[in-house]
Amino acid sequence: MESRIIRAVDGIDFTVREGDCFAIVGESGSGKSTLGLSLIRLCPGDVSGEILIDGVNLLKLSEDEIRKFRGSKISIIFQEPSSALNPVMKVGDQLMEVFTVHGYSKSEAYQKSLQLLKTVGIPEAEKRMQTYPHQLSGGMKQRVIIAMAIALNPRLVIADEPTSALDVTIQAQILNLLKNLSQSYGLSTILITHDMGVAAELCNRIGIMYAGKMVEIGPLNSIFAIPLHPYTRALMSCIPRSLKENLKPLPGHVPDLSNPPKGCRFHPRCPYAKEVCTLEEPNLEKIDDRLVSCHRVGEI
Amino acid sequence: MGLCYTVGGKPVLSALKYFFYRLLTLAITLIGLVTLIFILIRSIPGDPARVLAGMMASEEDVNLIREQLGLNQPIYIQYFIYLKNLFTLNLGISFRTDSPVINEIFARLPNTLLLAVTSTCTAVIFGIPLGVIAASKKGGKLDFLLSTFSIAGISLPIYWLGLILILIFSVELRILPAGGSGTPMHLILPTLTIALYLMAFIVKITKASVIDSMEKNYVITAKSKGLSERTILYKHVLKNALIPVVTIIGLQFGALLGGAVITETIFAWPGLGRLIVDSINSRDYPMVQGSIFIFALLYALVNLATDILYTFIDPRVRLK
Amino acid sequence: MGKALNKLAAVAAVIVVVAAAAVFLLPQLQPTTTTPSSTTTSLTSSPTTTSSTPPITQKVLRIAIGIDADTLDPHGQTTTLISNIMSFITEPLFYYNEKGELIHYLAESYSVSSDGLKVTVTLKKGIKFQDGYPLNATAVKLTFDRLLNPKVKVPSRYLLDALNSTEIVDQYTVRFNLKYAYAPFVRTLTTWYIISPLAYQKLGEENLGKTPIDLGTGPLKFKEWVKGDHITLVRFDDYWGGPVKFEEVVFKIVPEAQTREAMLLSGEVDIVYQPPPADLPKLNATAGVKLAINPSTRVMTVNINTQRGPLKDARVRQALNYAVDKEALIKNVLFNLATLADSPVYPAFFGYSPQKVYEYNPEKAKQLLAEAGYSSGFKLTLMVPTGRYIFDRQVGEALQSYLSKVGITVELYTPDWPTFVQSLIGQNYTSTPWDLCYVGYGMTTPDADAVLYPVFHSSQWAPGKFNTMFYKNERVDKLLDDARREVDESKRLQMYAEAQKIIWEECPWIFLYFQNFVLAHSDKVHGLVVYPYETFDLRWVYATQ
Amino acid sequence: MMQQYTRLFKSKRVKICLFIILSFIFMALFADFISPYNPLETDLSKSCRPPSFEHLLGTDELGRDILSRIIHGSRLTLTISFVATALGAAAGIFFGVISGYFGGIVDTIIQRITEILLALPGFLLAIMFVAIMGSNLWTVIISVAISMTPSFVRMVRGLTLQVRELEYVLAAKQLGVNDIKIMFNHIIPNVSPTIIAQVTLNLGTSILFASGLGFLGIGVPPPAPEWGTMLGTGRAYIFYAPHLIISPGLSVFLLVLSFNIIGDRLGEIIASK
Repeated sequence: MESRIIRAVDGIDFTVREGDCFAIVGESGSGKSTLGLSLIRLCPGDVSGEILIDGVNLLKLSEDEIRKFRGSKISIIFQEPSSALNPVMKVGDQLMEVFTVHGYSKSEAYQKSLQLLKTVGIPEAEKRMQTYPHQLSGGMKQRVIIAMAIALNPRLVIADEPTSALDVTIQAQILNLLKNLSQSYGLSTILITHDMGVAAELCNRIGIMYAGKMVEIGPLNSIFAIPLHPYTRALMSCIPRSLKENLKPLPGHVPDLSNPPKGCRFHPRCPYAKEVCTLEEPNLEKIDDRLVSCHRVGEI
Repeated sequence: MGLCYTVGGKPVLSALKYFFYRLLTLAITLIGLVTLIFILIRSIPGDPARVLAGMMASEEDVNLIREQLGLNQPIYIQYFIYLKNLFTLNLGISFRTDSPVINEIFARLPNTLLLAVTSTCTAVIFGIPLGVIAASKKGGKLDFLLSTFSIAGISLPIYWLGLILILIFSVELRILPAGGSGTPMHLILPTLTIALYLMAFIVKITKASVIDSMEKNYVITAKSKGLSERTILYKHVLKNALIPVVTIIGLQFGALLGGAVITETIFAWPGLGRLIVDSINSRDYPMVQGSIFIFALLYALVNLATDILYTFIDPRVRLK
Repeated sequence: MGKALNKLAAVAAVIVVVAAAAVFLLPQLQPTTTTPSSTTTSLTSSPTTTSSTPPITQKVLRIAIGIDADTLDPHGQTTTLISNIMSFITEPLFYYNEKGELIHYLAESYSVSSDGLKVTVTLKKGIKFQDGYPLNATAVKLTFDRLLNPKVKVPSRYLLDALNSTEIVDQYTVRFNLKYAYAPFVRTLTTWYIISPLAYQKLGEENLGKTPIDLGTGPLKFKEWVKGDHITLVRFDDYWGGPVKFEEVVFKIVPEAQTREAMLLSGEVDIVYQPPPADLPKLNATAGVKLAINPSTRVMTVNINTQRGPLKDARVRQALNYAVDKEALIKNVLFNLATLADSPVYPAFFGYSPQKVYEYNPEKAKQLLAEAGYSSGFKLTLMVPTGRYIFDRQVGEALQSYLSKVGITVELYTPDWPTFVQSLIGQNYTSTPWDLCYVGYGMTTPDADAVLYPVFHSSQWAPGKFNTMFYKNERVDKLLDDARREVDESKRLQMYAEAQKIIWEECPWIFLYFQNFVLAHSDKVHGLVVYPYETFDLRWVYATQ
Repeated sequence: MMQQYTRLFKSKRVKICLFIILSFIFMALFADFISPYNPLETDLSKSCRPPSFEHLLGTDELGRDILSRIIHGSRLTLTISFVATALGAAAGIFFGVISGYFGGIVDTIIQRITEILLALPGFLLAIMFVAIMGSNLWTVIISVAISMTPSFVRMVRGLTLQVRELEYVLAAKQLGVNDIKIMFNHIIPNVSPTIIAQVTLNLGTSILFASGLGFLGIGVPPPAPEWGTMLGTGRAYIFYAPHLIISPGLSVFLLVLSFNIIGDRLGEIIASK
């Protein structure tokens, strides 16, 4: 019935190295969650291009093959721990499913799940196995979801705003947990967040996304030291000095992706925009150790 | 209807308090209802004593009967006597049959319940799977067929359907009895008539509920774990999707009791609905009051049962 | 759905197999060709004359009826149907035959004193109640004492208004002492069933109406009554008229006429009470189904409030009679289930005198209306009950249409039965919510007095009584008064003839028809008798298998 | 908002249903011009005739033309359906909004009354109501309206409870805007999309209920050509002349089906918003 095409994510190209943590940062509506879902082929729309893990193109796999990939090679942690768990199924059962669906026996699954719960720092793990999600606090639920994501020691974990639905104090705990886990397991992680602070906490490389496009990709340190893209700069100015301070909103709105602005998608909100910005779309260009797409990158 | 939602494992209302609250509202509703019926039935013109005595009876006989029935007392006294008796669960003596109303009701009630249960079960057994199929094949030919069936089913006048089924199965094919009760064969047509409507309804809401649940985040979580669509449908979605379905089936079961008037008329089913209509038409006040009271009580019990069923399928709701 | 279809298929398969087995077995059964001897004319002998027993008969007779009993007290009946069922358990002193004529039943003979105040009845000897108690004067006195006891609910007690007391003359003779000379008294005795003192004592008032075990002398005994479902009677082997040819009869309660019919067609029942009238032509043509039709004494009329507006004028009332095509009504609306009335009195009743039927003549009706000064018409309300009489609402609509054709606008008022009764007999002539009212009078006493006195005598004006036309004619009043007291039957006949003539001319009714009474039964059922009182008799029935 | 509704008419099914409803409305409006016979004109000699060129749907038990009765009957059915639904919805919105908005004792009283009415089967209430008031068009309309009011009250109350807590409603309250204005300007417009879908479905249900009353013999009094009454009467002739129940039954079915399909689609559109 609907004939409008929305390009939520457009022309994105990046690499995550083994054991690395790559952050994708952007405002809500910038298409970063869609990107997360696309990576694991759970995005309801069409995805074209290549998603390579160890040289295997996920987009070329059959439904069955990708199903076997999910959970074991690539997994995802969602933003809302309370809705991401099935409310009418016991926590233990949901956790064990990850194992049983990938060929483990029930008893193995149980033992492994128990172990996992301990690993992610849930006390009284045996009791927790028998509880329902609503009986757990938000932080606990997120720990369970993290446990599911790392259960089979996957090659890549996508963490989609893993902390933004949680209380500030819990946020720190979960971030710590993720940090420890990725170090001890040597996980490759893609962290999706709107919060530069969170990205700084966990990651070594970072990609800034705006309106479905990557505008700047590079090592964390250098981007933090000198943000090149005007949007990155704007984001940087939003970082609160402590976790207790709230993020300051950026003036203006993310554009409607069904009808993106011509030229550089950021130009309506860009203080440096010139005529060329409204007409031509800039390409990602390599500048030192990073990629930036801005017509005026050298000028400002 | 108020449910006791738990937050972090602790009930919002204590179970005991909740129970008393339910009981109190039920009592208020029932007293209001019997009062309404008391007023309504007495507002209908027509003299029960005259009906009992027969059209050609003498005025003296009619007066005598009126006295025997206690209808010569002031209306408020009749009302208080009625309420007083009700508190001791005494529903009175039927004008028409001279036997206790409660006996008459219990002679008919099992029939009404039997029909309600068989048709609900049939409808649930076929309706829920079909609803799930329609949802999982959303947009397909089967879904179109099932949706068409379901909307046609709820738009069909049930009395018309009943007549047409009688015409086909009892008169033309002569394989099923058209009415009456007693054997399982007698159950088939009335069950079919009601079940068809109910099934159409259940298909519709099950489909909607399943589709709704399919869009929930936990489904994506399950997919990300590598579960197949089928497993997700049966292990994750169905149980969640059934929660609203159960409520609606509970409500429909209540509505079935109400609709009994029509189905019992068509199929000569000796149930409570028919009894009430006959009692209204002969101004058998105690019988009308008593049977509607029992009807309402049943309705409330079904609602309560639905709530209890909730606690089994939805762990978030617990009455401890 | 697939499962349901499978189930249906399985059911169908079973039925086919059973049917095949039945067809295979049938030739081995020898259906009887002998019919039982006639049942009508003779007085007392009829129950005993059927001797030829068919070789194979059904043990259980199944009859679908339309309403459940309120009580099984033989004296507490308000409906003809349940009263009819009670007549198989308990029996009256006198009864009637197929034509509606009086016959002796438990009574051997009777005599009336010359002042008409004493009626003496001699009982048949050797008759036993179902509990073994002998039929005697004690039983009769007990019955009538109970009937007069104001604490007992007796809906038809008005028929006993003349009775003062009952007295035992000897073991087999009772005398009824009357308050006033009342000539139709013996004929009213057809209504009252004699009960056994022994059974009465055992049951008490409390259980008499619920489990009337061994209560009467009839051919069938009470077995069980499941409310809303069925009433079962079993054979009384020592019945004085000889035992019936079946062991058990089940009266299944099936309120919908359609359903009853379908049950007959599917072979679930053998006899159905009042099948849907519209289907009679079809039923008649259906193989395996027979109809038993008899005119009944229920006279259907339109009551006219003779004290109101234009209806005060007899010419207007005559116009109403000319305006309605009664024959078309009978043929097309009632499916010939009625017989044109030429008197308010049923032809088999004592005192019947035929009149000239008002033919359908709308021109004449208009002319009469014009003569009365109502050529531009007027408005009336017609009250019609719904579901009480055969096609009552349809008749109402047809009447409405006929009257509109002579310029009378009719509004229909269709209340439910209690409201109808209240509106009919609970009002005085200024307050009736109707001007015309479609109603039927079913009379159980085969005497002109039973119709004429309560309905046309001016002392009987509503409220509370049955002259609901508020009709008053002094000559008619006098004739009816005198005829009641007259012992000489030929004089009574003359008086009734004159009264009927006056009533017919003055038209307090739109005279319509006598409603027919119909049973449909399987052609395997033989010997079913239908009386003109909307009743039937099972005494001679047998059914082949 | 309007865009949402124009989406409605893109569906082929909806177009067909709309056509059916409009043709019944057309029949109702111009019954006097298009019906081939007088629907009340009896001719006993022509009773129960099967369909023919003279009488396309046959004649009824009194020889009246069934097609003409169906055409004139659409007037009654649609009147009952629209007026009763309007009354029921108005009462439901009124009490529902009040109950949800004010809460407290008002809410409790309205809720108890609603419960009483819900516990009492609609047909039984209607039977008694008609027995008291006598049967005419208005008692039927009121019976139908009463039967649908309680569920409306419940639905509107639920919606109101949600809307009541919305920020701008709270803000309006803070600013001292009076309650009636808030209800009319903020609450009712907010709950109305859901109500519109419900009303459409109720148009169908009300037809089923009203014709059910007719079927039970307590509908619009004779000789009015109400479909349910025609069905109830025709039932007596089902074996002899089945055509008597076919066309009124089919008319009820088609009209109810059309309202239900449109109502469903509306519901879907509103939900997908």
